[in-house]
This record gives sequence, structure tokens and C-alpha cells, in this order.
Amino acid sequence: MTTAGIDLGAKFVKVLFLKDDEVLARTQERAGFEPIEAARRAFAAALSECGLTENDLDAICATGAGRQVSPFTKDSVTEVGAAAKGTIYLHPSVRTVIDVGGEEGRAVKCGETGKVEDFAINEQCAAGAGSFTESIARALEVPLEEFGKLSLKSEKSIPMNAQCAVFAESEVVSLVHAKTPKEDISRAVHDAIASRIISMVRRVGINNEVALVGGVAHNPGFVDALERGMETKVIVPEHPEYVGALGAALTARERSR
Amino acid sequence: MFSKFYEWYEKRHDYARDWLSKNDGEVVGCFCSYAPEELIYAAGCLPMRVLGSHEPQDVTEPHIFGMFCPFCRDVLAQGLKGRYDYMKGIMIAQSCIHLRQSFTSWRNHVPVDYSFYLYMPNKVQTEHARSYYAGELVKFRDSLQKWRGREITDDALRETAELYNENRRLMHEVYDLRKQPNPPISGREAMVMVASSFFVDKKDHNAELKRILPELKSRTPDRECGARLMIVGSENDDTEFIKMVESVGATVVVDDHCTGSRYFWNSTQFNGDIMQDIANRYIDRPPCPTKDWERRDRFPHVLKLAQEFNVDGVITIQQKFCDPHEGDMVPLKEYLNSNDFPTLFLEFDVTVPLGPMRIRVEAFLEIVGEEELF
Amino acid sequence: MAEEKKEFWRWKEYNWHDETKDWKSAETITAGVDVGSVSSQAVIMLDGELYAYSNMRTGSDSPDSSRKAMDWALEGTGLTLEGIHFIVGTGYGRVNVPFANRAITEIACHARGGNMMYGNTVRTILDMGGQDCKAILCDERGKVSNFLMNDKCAAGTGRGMEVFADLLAVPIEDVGELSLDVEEEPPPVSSTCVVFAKSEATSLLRDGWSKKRVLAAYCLAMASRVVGLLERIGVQKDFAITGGIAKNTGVVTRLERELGLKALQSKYDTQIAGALGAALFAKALVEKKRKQAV
Amino acid sequence: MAEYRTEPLKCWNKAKELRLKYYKDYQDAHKKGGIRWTGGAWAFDAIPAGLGRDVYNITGEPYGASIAFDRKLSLECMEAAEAKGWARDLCSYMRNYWGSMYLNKYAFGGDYPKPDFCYQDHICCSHGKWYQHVAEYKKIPYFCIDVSVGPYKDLDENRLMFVVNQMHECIEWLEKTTGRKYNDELLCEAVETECRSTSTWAEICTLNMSKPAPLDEKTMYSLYVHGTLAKHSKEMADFYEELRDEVKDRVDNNIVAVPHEQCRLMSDTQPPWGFLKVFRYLEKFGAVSIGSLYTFGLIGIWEWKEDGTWGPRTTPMQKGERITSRDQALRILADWNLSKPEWQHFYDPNLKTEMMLQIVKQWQLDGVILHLNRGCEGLSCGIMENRLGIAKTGVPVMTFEGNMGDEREFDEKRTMARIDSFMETLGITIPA
Repeated sequence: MTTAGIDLGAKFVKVLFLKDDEVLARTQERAGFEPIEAARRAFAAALSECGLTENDLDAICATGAGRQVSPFTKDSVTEVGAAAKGTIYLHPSVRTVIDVGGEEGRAVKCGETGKVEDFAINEQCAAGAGSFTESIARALEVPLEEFGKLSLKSEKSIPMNAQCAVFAESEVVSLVHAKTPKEDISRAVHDAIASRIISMVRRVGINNEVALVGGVAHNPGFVDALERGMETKVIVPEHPEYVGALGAALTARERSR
Repeated sequence: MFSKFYEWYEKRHDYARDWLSKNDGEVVGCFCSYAPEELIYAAGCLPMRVLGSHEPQDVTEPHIFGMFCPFCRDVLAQGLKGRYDYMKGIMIAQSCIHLRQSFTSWRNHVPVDYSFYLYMPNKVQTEHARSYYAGELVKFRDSLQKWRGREITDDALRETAELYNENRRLMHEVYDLRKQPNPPISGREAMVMVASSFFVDKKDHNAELKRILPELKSRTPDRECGARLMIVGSENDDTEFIKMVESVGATVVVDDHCTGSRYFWNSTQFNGDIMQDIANRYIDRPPCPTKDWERRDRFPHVLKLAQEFNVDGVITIQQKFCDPHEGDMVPLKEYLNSNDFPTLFLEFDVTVPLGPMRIRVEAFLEIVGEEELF
Repeated sequence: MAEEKKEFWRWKEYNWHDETKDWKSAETITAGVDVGSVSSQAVIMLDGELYAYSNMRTGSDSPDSSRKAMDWALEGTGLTLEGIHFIVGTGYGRVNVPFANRAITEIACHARGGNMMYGNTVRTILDMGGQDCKAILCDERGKVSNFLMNDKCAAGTGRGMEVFADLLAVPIEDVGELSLDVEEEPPPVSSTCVVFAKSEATSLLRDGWSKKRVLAAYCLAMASRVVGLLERIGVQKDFAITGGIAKNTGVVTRLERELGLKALQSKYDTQIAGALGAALFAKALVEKKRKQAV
Repeated sequence: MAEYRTEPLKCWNKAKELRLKYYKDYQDAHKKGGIRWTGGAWAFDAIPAGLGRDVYNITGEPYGASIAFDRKLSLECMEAAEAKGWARDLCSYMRNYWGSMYLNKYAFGGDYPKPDFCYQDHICCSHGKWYQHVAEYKKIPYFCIDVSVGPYKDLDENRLMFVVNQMHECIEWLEKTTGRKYNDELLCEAVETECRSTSTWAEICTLNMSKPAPLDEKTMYSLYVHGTLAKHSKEMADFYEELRDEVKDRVDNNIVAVPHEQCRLMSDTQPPWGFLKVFRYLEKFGAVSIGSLYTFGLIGIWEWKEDGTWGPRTTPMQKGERITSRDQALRILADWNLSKPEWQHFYDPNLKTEMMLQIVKQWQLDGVILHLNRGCEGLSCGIMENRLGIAKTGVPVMTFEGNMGDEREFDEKRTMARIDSFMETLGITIPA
């Protein structure tokens, strides 16, 4: 059986095709203001990547904030459900899934089959993790990709407290004025974001094993801060940003059985 | 000169552990300055108020909802992280809703042998509060006696109340020196002195106060006084903040905080029934806003301090989300301003970002300061 | 991933000097440098009159930013740093201006600068800066009598506006005008939080709102937050706005409407208010110093 | 899928009329030479009733909620309070109330009617300050009774008498303040009526144990409110009896709230009043919120029965007692109110968790939704511990953040998205 998962996220649309246990295609497009168009493009790209036509797909399922407007299917699964399902498929021993995107963070406690037992989503004023690192990287005049790695060079913990991303930026400015090395600032920023995410994860409990999915998982500084803060190893699946789409493809397969 | 107080303040856990090794008693955590410490002390225990750690933390989210104040969160975090693992007992004298959360969550999740919720009245302005509170204190005494397996005699209570009164009198003496044109003691030193009295055996604290007082009286300050400031508001043991304020041309000369003057301002009057005497002392003390209704008795008290200590301006601070103080801030500002005291309002968190605070303080000093710029 | 993105939030940097004036004939040359969180300005005055200034983005190193701003203001004048008698630093990086003789808060400087820019009848100054927003009351000399800053939330700051311009791919200088080009005022975006307003704007656009309408909603939300601050301090006439956002007609127009009060206009650039005030204080201080020396 | 019969309540219009009459009566009180007082919904309102039959009150919380329904007025009120310098995170009922006072706008038309005095009880830090400010602003007298004597299970003579003594003191104060002679008979009558109305409300809530449920929480919000307005009033008590009979009738005839009931939930704390459509959204899933400890236990007075169940508290009259003296009336009134379920968690969240779990069991629920209400520190006190306690027993629980009276703090889209996830967790899909 071949199924497709489409993740219509706030920033990117991701498409994944799954045949048995083989991923046939992975594509993504910037969502912009016309996510449906972006989804069509990503979907077409996925078809051409594996040389299939839409008729070859047995079922399609959507997830993400825009899941209800997906042009290809009415079937959908929430981000919470998809993240859990996708992660458990890849790493069956995981019980806590942390999913961090640009503006929202989620923690999911799940059972063996990927069934969601409890979940938490960050409340207001929680300073969107993705957006936050972007703006700080800009304030420090460091490319985003390097900003994460930079923090691994620091050994020093500087507490930051601002709840708000913009005020945190002023704290960073104060650190800059105090001639704090960039790597220490980078670590302070990652620690601050990780601390907020960990706060939320603690609501559902840190149950081994723990996985981090979503685009932020590519940031080694954040992963490091998360591991230090929770005092536990964090599994990052290959292609962490596609785990939601994978979960949707798996849901499609389950439902059409 | 204040090194002992700093040491106690910074190494409070070491002090407590050391105390435990030398005494046949337990450490009892107190959750509010209304805790009637005399009873705990007379039971052979060391009362120790849980004050701020000023460390960011991520462990209280499952227990306390985000709109509750950072101080109550900071308190609970220390318990959850095991910072007070030597503390066998905890108690709260009923205070604000936020601190009750810390207490009940601590009781639920941090192992203790003994806990007591004392139903201290909120309406201290009714005469009925006196006998009621004395009655509740009897229950607390009974409960402590049962836990410790020893009697708390009236004589022991009287002796303790005298020891506490002495501590209050000595700290008053230090505060009096702050009325001088250039006080021999900084606001930061005063804060550390009072804060440490929350953890240290009053006998030790009194001895140290007696040791430094003569020296202090003849101390020549090595700094200019600058603007004389008063600081008023919710729980505050943020010495870093005071340090910053005193580094930009000002001296904090008096305060109205539960972690400051409010803690020791009045003393126990002995009228025969020691339990009633102790109860009265807490009913009559300068009130927390939580207990300051229907009249606002705190305001004239604050004004009197501002006048007696001849302050140039008042910084009103408040822990973020602290409802009792938020309910007082607007009328307090009006009241002080109408009595010609300028005010600056600041909001506190577990750690205070010094950069943004500094500009507010400096701008305030430019307002209250002399007019050299014009 | 590192695709080339146009930076819509970037506003134009510039310098200027008055070619009709000659610094050589001036008795007192003073300067003010305002190193803000987002922008830095340097102002040079000859005997209390504006002579030259620069306005640029603050970099990640504030002493460096202050030097660059100063050099740029001096550019083409023939004047050198050594020729300036007294320099006051202000703004976030005020203590990091290596060549300044004194640091004074931007609150005092905006009041003093506003006093010159808008005349001595001005009593309320709203400084809408990069990361905070200040409502200042002052007397006829430009001395601050009271002030308020936003505490809990950064809604209503220039930083928020930059983030927004970038998201909508609208050059920041055009935001105000475009936001006024709507037939009917939309409801304000419910979330003025910079982080959440972004996701709200995205979903509004996806719901088919025009960019102009989204901008209008955001400017309105921003204006209402700031009006709250002004109402708390109690606006007194005359009223003026300084800082970068003063140039955003979309916010200013709505703010004036909600307040029921017109803001004063000035021939000076609203962004130099802080540096201008600093330069004026520098003049007062150097004169006082000379008197004492006599 | 089963489809049940549903129809509107017959007494719906009466409920509405009663509510409007209450606000109108207050407004017009002075025209008839009557007395107007203001205070909290938890105030012992049976006590001022002893001043005469022409005493009218307005309770601040339902009044603040009424303002919240009118989103435009609410925003004006919030802004008016903020302009005075009050913090945005203070009680949102209080800010709505103060705003209405500052703007001199009564939510039901006309000017804000100036009360003759403030009178209430102190349940949370905000309540003490709320009417202190009203009294100062309007220059009127203020009396407040402290009830912070601990949970009901630990009530003893010393604690009860602290409250009763203040009540006696209050009566003297009322006489002095109003210049009227106090009538003990009216007090006794009011206390009896209050016991009757609050026990009857609990009885109505127990009828919702019926599966499918005859009432949903959104409807209950419009009905429990009568108790928050004037729990001592005969009109309200009679209305509750009429309502009880109708709900019984609905149970007998299988008339239900949600036609496709397939999931039973409860919520807690006050809802975001401007967004009751959250409950309509739940209905799409065939999910019915059968109530909450809040709707059940803020006005309803309950007790643990001998068989371990939880039910309406037996009134003194049901026990054959008659209330005949001032002291007796005050003792009963204090004791009765101190047993209020929504009061217990102020001392210990575990007491609330225990009651909530009992509701889950007795009312046969599938899950719990907790509103993390930024507008009320009192009822949010310990709510995260409640969440933990409920989750620990394996009962699914979700939270969403909002504010009962300040719509700026509620994010509709994100809340609905959260409900989607929760329903998915429960395995509930929208019926075709």
C-alpha cells in the first residue's frame, strides 16, 4: 500500500510518500501566504520524484495548522497525533515526543502504539522558539546556521529571564554591551528557550526515551541545551522535520485498512 | 563589617546543616513573614523562611499556573530541586493565595515529616481576630508538641519572645543609623542583615548585631549618600538590584517589605497570657496588603517612615502578578505623590534584568536629583 | 536553505550637515550620541544650534556603533572628535560610548531634545523606540517630571514593526502609508504579541485579507497599546512623538484618533531627539564647568 | 448513531426575566426608598436582608461577567481601568466592574447606580481590595467578613465563631450605617431560603448524572447565575424548584442537551464568557460538558453521603429544624457557606481533585477540560495540581489558557486546535 502524508505547517508544507516501510519521496515548499499552492507544488514534486501519479496513492492524510484546507484529502490528523505516530514508528521505545516549530512547541506523552496519553502546548508569551533564535542571530550578526553551533563552544551559563522574545532581545543587547562573548550569549539564548520548552515538557512528564522532532531539531545548540536541562539523552530522528508528514502517511495507511 | 551576614545569606544551607548537627531539633520552613516563629523556636526548632534563590528554573510549570507570581514559583522550585532536603517540617501562616500554592505543592511533592497550615486571619482589623488567632496558635502549639514529643512551656515561649524582641530592638537600632545624612550602612547591607535573620538562630544573630553596632556607629561611610531612597512593596530579597541602585548615585535608607522592616517593626507586649501576647504581636504588625482592609493602615505607616528617614523618593516594587500589591499600587502612588514623595514603579521577576531596570532608576534619580543639567 | 532574502525591515541610514554654518566660529561645540537597541544617532551642535547628525543601525558592538555614528556625523565637516568640547552619551549603550564625557538616560534626553524640537510648550513626549516605549511628562525647560515605560509586553515597539514588515515583505518606510489605504478600519489583531501576531497575520492573509488590511489591523493594535500607556500617565498638552515609529503615519494617525489629540510636528528628524537632548545637556554641562573654572 | 430528542427549556424565558428584573430592581431601588448595596457573589447576602424587604444588591462577579458578554463595553471598561494605572493581570471581573464605575455606565443602560454601601466576604486577595477601592472611590462605607478559617472538614467552634462573631459585628454596623432597625425574622427567613435554593441547585446538577444529559454546561451557566445574584431570595429559590421539576421531566422523557451525545466531559473554572462557542464546538463532536465543580459547587451546597456518594446537602429544614433566632441563623449561615465545594481548594488542591474525581465517577465522564483562567487567581489556585491529580488516575485531561472577562487573552483558533487534539486523543471524531 502506498500512502501520502501532507504537513501544512506555518512556515513550510511537507509531503512524504510511504510504501510499506519505504519512504518514496520527501519534498517541501515554503508555505507563504498561499499554502494550498505550495502544497500542490510540493505534492507534484513528490510525484515526479518517485515517478508516480496521484492514482497510485491508496490514501492521503493531512496534518498541520492548515490540514483542513488541504486540497487533496478530507482526512486529517492533528499535529499532536501525527508527531506521536511518526516518532513511535521510527523509534518505538520513545515515550515523550517534543515537537518544536517556529511559533509553537508541543510535548506529547505516548504509549507503545503511538497512542497519545497526554499532551501540552505552550501558552501565550512563551516566546516562539524558532522566531526567537532567528531574531537573536540577526541582532548578533551571526548566520542562523552558525548560531546554533556557536553555543557548543561555551561552557558558561548566563541566566536570562525575559519571558517575551523581544524583551529577551534587550537582555541580549545588554549582554552584548557587557562584552559577553558571542558563544556565551548563544548558549544563554538556547538555554532560555530550552528551559521554556522543558517547563512545558514537565507537564506531561519526562518519560524515557525522549525524542525531538520538527525543524528546530537541526539546531545542535538547542538539542544540547535540552539534554543538559532535562539531564537525559534526546533522540533526533533522521529528517526530523518530516516526522509529522510521516505520521500523517501512517494514519492514512491505518485508516484505509 | 557585614561579612558574617553576607556569609549567612549566601550559605544559608550550610548554616542550617551546621545548626542541625549541633542541636537536638529540626529545621522548620516558614512560608510567610507572618509565621509565629516564637512557637517553633520554643519547640527547640530552627524556623527558616524560604526566600528567593534568584535562579531561573523550569520545574514548577506542572504545579503552578503561569499567572502566579515568580516568588511563589522560586520558592517551590527550591523544594522540588531538593535544596532544602534537610528540612523536616514546613508551615505556613495563611498569607496570599500565591504562596499557599507553593506550600500545598511542597507538601504534595517534597518529602517532609511535618506540615502545618495555620489559619492566620486575614481581617486583622476586627477585634475578634485576637481571640480567634490565639485559639489557632494553641492548635499549632499542640501540633508542634506532638511532633517533637516535648512540651512548649509558657516560660519557654516568654523567653523566646524576649529573644525575638531583642533581635527586633537591635535591628531597629541599626535602622536608626540610616536616618543620618550619610548613613553608615548601605541598603544592600541592611537587606542582607534582615534577610539573614530569617534563617539564623536569633541568639547568633543577636550576638553578631551586638558585635557590629558600636563599630557601625563610628563607621565613616566610604561613599556619597546621593539621593535617599525608600523601597516599598512585595517580597524582595534581591540584593543585586539594590547593589545596582546604589551604584548609580543613590542610597536606600529605609524599606517597607515583609523581608525588611515589616518583619521586625513591632514587638511582643507582655500582658500575662503569653499565647495571646504573641497573637497580638502578629495582628498588630505593619500589615501586608492582603490583610490591610477595610482601612488602609499601611499607607500612613509608609508615609511616616518616608518622613522620618527623610527620603527623596520612593521606589515601589512588586513581584509580577502579585495581586495584593497590585491592588495597593495605584492608591499608594497617589497617596505618596500627594504628600510630595515622587515614586517609581518597577516589576520584579526571579531575576531582574539589570539593564532595563537601570535606565528606569537612573531616569528617576534625574527627576529627584539636583538640577545640575538645567 | 540559506536563500537570499530581501530585508524589508531595513530602513535607510543617512547623515547630514548644515553647510551654511562654520564650526570654526563657534564658541561651544557639543555632541550627543544615542546608542539605542536598534538605531544609533550622533548629533553635533554649534552654540546650541543643530549642525550635523547621522542616523544608522546599531551593530552588535556598541562602542563600535557609537564611533561609526560619530564619524559619519563628522564626515565632510572638517571637524574632528578632538574639536568637540563635551560629549554626552545616551541610549541603551550610553555607558559604552568610549569618547563621551558623561552618560545621561534617554528619558531625560528625549524630554530635553523634544523641548527644542517642538518648542517649550510640549508637556508630553512619547518616545517609540526599538524595544521599548516611553511616555514622558516634562516642564517648560524639558525637565522630566514623570515617565512610564512598557513593562510586561513589547507590543508597540519598533522591533515589532520590523518583524511585521519583514513578514509581509513590505519596506518598513511604506508600512504607514499602505496601512492607511483601506476603505474601512478592520478590527485590531487580537494578539499584539510580536511572536503571536506573526502567526495571526499569516492566518489572516491565508483567509484572504489584503496586506494593507493586515497592516491596518496591526498598526491599530499597536496604537491602542501605546494609548494605554499614555492614558496611564495622563497626557498633557502639548503632545509630541519622537523615535522611529513617529515616522509611521499608520500608527501615528490612529494613535491621534484614539487619543483625540494631534501630535506636534517638527522640522527636525524625530529619530534624533535623544542625541539632540544629549548634545544640549553637553552644552549646559560644559558651560557650568567653565564657570566653575573661572 | 443514536439521535436523542432535544428541545429548549420551558423556563428559559423566566430565567432571563428574573435576571433582568434583578438588575432593574437594583437600579430603581432608590425610587422606592430602598437600599442598594454591592459586594461579592459569595457575600452572606442573607444578612442585609434583615434590613427590610426593599434591600437590593448587585454582586460584582456576575456583573463583571455580564460586561464580558458585551465585548465592546468590556474593552472600554478594561481600558478605563488600565488608564487609572491598574495592572492588566488583576481580576478581570473587578476591572470590568471598576471600568463601568469609572465610565459611569451601567451594563443594563443608564448611569452606574451608586451603592449605599459595600458589603462582602473576603475569599481571595482581590476581593479585599475590590470593594475597598469602590468604597473609597464612591465615598461609601464598607464592611467585609473574613472567612479564611480553613477547610470545612476541619471546622471547629473557634473557627466557626470567628465568622459568626464578625456577622454579629456586621449587623451592628448595618444598623449604624443605614439607620434602620434590624429585623431578625427576615434574617431567619432569608437563611432558610438560602439553604433551600443552594441545595436545590445541587439537586438539579445531580439530575445531570442521567445519560444522555438533560442539560449542558452552556445552559447551566445561564441558570446557576441566579444563585450568584441573590441566593437568599425567595424568587430565586422558587425558580430553582421549578427548574428542578422541569429537568426531572426531561430525564423522564429522555429530552437531552446534545442530540448525538457520545462523550461526556466536565470543565473547570469560569469559562471565557465572550467565547461560550467553545461549548458549541464540543457539541460538533457529540461531546457534552455536563458541568464542572465550578457550576456545581460555587452556588450548590453539597455533602458526602453515607454511601460514599456526593449529593445535595440536607437542609436544616429537611432535618426538621426551624430557624428562630439571630444567633442560630448566623451559625447555620456560616456553617452552610463554609461547606461550599468551591471554597475548599483555597486551602488544599487535593480536596478539589477528590471532588472532581468523584464527579468523573458519578457522572460517568470520559475526560476533563481545565480552563487556565488568567482572570481569576482564586479559582485557578491549585489548578495545575488538580490537573496532575486527575491525570494520575488515568482520566484524560486537557488545559487551555484564557480569561473569563478579558477577551484579549483568549486565542480562539489555538483553543479550537487544542480541542481537536484532545478529541483525537479520546478517539472521538465528528459524527457524519
